[in-house]
Amino acid sequence: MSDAPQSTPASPRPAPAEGFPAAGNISDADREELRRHGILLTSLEELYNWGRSNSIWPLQFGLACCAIEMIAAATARFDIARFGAEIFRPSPRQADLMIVSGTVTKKMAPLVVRLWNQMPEPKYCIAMGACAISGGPFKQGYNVLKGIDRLIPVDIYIPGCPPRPEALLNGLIQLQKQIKGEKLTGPDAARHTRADLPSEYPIPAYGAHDLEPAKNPAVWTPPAPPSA
Amino acid sequence: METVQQLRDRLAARFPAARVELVLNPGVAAEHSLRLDAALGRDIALFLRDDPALRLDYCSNVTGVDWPDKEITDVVKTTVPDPAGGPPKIVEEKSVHVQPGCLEAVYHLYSMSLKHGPVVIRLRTGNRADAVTLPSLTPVWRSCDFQEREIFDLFGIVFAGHPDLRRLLMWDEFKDHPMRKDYVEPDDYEWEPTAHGAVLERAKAHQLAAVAGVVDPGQSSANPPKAAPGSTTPATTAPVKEAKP
Amino acid sequence: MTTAPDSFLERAPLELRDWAVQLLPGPLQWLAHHLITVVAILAVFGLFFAFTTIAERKLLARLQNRLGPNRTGLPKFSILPWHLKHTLFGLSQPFADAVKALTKEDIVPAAADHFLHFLAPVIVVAFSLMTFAVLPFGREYLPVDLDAALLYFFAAGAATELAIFMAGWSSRNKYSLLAAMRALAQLISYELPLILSVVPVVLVTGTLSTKAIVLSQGYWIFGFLPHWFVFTPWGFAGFIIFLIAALAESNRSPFDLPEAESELVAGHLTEYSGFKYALFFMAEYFGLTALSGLGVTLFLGGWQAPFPFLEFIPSYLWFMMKLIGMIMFFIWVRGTLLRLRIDQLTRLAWQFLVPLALLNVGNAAFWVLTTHWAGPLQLVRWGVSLVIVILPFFFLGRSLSAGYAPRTYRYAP
Amino acid sequence: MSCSDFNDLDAELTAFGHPGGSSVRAVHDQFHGDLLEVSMGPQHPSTHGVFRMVATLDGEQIVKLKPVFGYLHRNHEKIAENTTYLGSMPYTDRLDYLCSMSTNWAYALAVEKLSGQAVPDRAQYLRIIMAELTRLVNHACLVGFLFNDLGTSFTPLLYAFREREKIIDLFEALSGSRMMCNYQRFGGCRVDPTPEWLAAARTLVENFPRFLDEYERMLTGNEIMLARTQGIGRLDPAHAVNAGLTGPVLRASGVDYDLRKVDGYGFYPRFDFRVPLGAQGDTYDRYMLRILEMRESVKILVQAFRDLPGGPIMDPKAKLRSFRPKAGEAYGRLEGPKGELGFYLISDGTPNPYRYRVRPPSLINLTLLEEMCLGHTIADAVVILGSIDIVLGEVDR
Repeated sequence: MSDAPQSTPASPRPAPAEGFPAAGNISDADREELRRHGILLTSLEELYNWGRSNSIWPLQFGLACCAIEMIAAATARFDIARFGAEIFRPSPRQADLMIVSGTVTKKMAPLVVRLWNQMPEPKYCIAMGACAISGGPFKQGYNVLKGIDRLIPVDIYIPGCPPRPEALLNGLIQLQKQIKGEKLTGPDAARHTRADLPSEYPIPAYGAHDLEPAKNPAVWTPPAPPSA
Repeated sequence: METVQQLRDRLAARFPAARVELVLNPGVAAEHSLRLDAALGRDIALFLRDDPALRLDYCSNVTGVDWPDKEITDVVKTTVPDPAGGPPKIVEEKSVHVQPGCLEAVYHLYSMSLKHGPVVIRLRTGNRADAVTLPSLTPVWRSCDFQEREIFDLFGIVFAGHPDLRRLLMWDEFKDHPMRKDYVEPDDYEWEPTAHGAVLERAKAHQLAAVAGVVDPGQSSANPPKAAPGSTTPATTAPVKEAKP
Repeated sequence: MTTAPDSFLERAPLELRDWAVQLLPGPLQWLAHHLITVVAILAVFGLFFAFTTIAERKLLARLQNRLGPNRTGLPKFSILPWHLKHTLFGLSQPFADAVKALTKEDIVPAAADHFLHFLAPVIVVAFSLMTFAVLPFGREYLPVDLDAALLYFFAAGAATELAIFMAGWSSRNKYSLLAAMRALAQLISYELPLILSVVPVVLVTGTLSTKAIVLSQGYWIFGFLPHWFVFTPWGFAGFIIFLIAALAESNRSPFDLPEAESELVAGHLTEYSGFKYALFFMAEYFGLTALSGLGVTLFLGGWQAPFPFLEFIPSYLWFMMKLIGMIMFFIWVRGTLLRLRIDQLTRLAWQFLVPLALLNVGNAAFWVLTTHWAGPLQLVRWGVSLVIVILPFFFLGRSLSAGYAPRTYRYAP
Repeated sequence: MSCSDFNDLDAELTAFGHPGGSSVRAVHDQFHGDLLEVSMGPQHPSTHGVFRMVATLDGEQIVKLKPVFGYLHRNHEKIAENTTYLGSMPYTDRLDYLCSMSTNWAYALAVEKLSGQAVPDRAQYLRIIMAELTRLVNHACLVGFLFNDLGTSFTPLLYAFREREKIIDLFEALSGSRMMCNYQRFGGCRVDPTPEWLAAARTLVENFPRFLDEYERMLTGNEIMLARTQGIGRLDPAHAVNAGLTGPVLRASGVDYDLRKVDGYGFYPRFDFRVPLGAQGDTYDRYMLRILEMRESVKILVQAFRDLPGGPIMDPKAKLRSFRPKAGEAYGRLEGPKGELGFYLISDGTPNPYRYRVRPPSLINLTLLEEMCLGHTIADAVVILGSIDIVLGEVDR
């Protein structure tokens, strides 16, 4: 899981500028040091991120095999509830996280995008399993979307076929870390705070032979070949 | 239970107008089948279901098979006597003829009341292009309902008399019949970190294009570029954004 | 009636309020007095709501062999130096949820009736909070001492169901609409047994004032047995009917039909997001707390201690403990029972609860008429009263579950 | 009941549609109001995946219900026709992702029938052990999901998943994967279990009846459960047979048709077990049949552990590489947890099957969904769907 192609926030945190750093940019060690001297630091941003990262309610939305492992992650042995994320909301209006758990077929893809559009900001997406990442073993299928990230932005990728529930928990923890590191202002502000970025994505239509469009160029462009 | 051969004879006697062929299965399983005349297919199926000795009340499996046009090379050997009086020459004449393709629907029948089976029956279309109509056996066995719809969807056999013949698996606007052998699937293998050899092969054309600089490889999925998509909001469920935190 | 031990703990909150009030100039004092009361109720029950949610999640988890939320610590800027190592058993989870819900985007469907869609969560919270006004939380802790307190309570409580109907109707969502219809059917069916179950208490005490009802439960039989109404035949039956009807009124499992997750997605809440959803969530718990509080007041002796020697514990703590016990019961029910269907739900109300509650009113009347019986007659009184309750319960229950029984199965030869 | 009881009904079944029967009721008349069409799914908490039902409601009552499929159509058959016989084995895992061992076996059975491959004794026993363990997993989880549809807050499901985790652990220890076991081969099995594994499995099986007792004590006698399931979604045997329903759904209607007895595939004729039959064909019967079948499965497992012979687990003549069966065709089927799971294969002598077809029990068991739901409320529809037991990977393939 750790070597998953996790997309980290857009860029690493900028180094503290000259002078005293802003509250959000202080490391834990610095904070401990300051506390020892009687200085308590706080920021609204941290409270905001703390609340959001500890209260991630996923959309109750299973696609295929991985959905069973997603359920298993909610059961006694793994218990996703420990992270405050056991409230699987059936309505997208109340969900914060969409776990795309399984193969996205072309027939299903417009509906997945529609559900994503129906979710309120800030919202996050986990692509769980090989199929959601790239089509996985079913890549050669004529009705299989080759990765949900062609249509909506994905924050965390969890490889595996299907990933173990522990992997999903790790993905959730990674997502919590990502949320905790998000900025509200500045050039590397979080996606949902930027008015210039879309929160709704075009829903592909059922075409005569394929989806139209088959991919969303605003979200996904094919990277260069690995060893071109 | 009687053998397929006996059954064929009985059917031939019962339905003199129908052509019932015995299709031998050369494999180990030796599940021989009967190819029924499409025109009388439903009558024969009813007979099979209601005949007290057979009682094939359960149609388990219905599937389509695509047999595309096949080029067959006939080799005709003729012995030409040597005019010089030598040994006669053997001349091979090769001629290629196209065996016209067809679509087939295969039904596996069992009897739940007498607990025997299977009896395999097949129906064959005239060709693969326009004469693709077969009688639906759904009125005889309700279990054919979804399976015949699936065959219609994936193979393009039109079942006359089916009560609700729509596509089952693909969407309604879809034009092709993907399970046919000559189906060309859409080319959407742009970037493939995969071990599938065939997939890598198909992705190569796109990768060459990428190297040529058609796309900018510097963008990742988590950071969508600023270009906002056009007016593509859904018409009916478009939410009104009231506040953005 | 017992003499109230005027202990310091008992009086402390009042003294604090009075001290704060007398700091202000005279004309403002009555206003400050009431404002402080309101703010105190909001703060106490707001916190109570927060911890009820975490209690529910943890208790449900324990019922299912799980641990429940336990990782959410405090945010980094916490002043407690050991915040990094300790997670406080996840007790800060509701606050994280609150931060999240407050900052979540609010979506109103384009086709919705915007005004009603906005009004519904406001109404549901407002009315469920209003019901707190007449609950005696302790000996001296009754926000408003109304003569018709019970009438006021049910009038305010019924409005919350109306808000659910508004939410379902205004969302322009088919699931919400179905939920709204269910909510109305449920409201009409269960308001009646709920009120009828309370009538015996009114009959016996002769008052609608919650304060007086609590006081009338405040003496001990033989010096140690509490005289709570739940320990009388009519009281016990009334309490059970009240519990069932309260479950239905607060849309809790097994009567959570408007929000039937497996059928109607999220029911009337389907189109609500962000803070409005949180308001509904809050109102559900407020309604549950208020109904539990009423149950405690009417049947469980209110703020009275169960035994004389336990009276040193302040009355408001007793009230809270009983309240928590009731809420635990509701959570337990949610973790174990399955949901009724709408026709079974209404049938249970009309064919079982309403007749039983009506008979129970007669039972209470008998009890009042025979107050003067003593000695062996007292035993007769108890016997007759028990028969009036148990026989109809038995026969009505039989007719309700007629035709349903476990079956035996045969095997293939 | 023997099957003769409904044979005389056959004549009625000639016309398509709803031949008169107790399960179909006319529900709509002019006294009722406007109809409401609700599309349930593909994202709905109780459609068990991406299934979709378009229901037309009169109030809460269902007057029409059309299932819509294909949201998980992953082209299993097309992919299998483009790969080798063995290459399809991992894909069969993902057909019915709750019961990969059974699906593996069904495919291996069909290929063995196609190629005439023999299977050694030990492998036959191991296959039965795996298939019955899978049945336990499937039925226990199904009951949990069914109760979820009935409105419990996940509690029975989590108890079922507790047992599932134990069995899944065994599968993982044996095959290396929790869910996608890829265990069966043509002519045997892939891995031989160690004695420790067998001992652990035996302990689990011996303790399983205790779990079942606990489960039944929680669920079976519950009055709300009885009221919600008895008389709901009745299915009479004649309809069920004609619609090709199989598995517990069929047997709940009283039809004695269990492929383990009828076909006697594998070594099942050597085992002593009974086939429970329902009488009413309602949701309660379908639920109880699962419980009773689990008890019979435990009996089979105990016998299998007792009689497990030694020896090889693969036929020495079995070929895994360059496996080319003779031209021909075969239809192999077995009694999966959900019903008759069949594979129809046509070989043309090449390494790839010419035609590869899965006979999915989940899809065909849905044939009568509308008839079962008509006249009931929307709350019953989700329960009926839950009692049929579908897995979308198999419905849409």
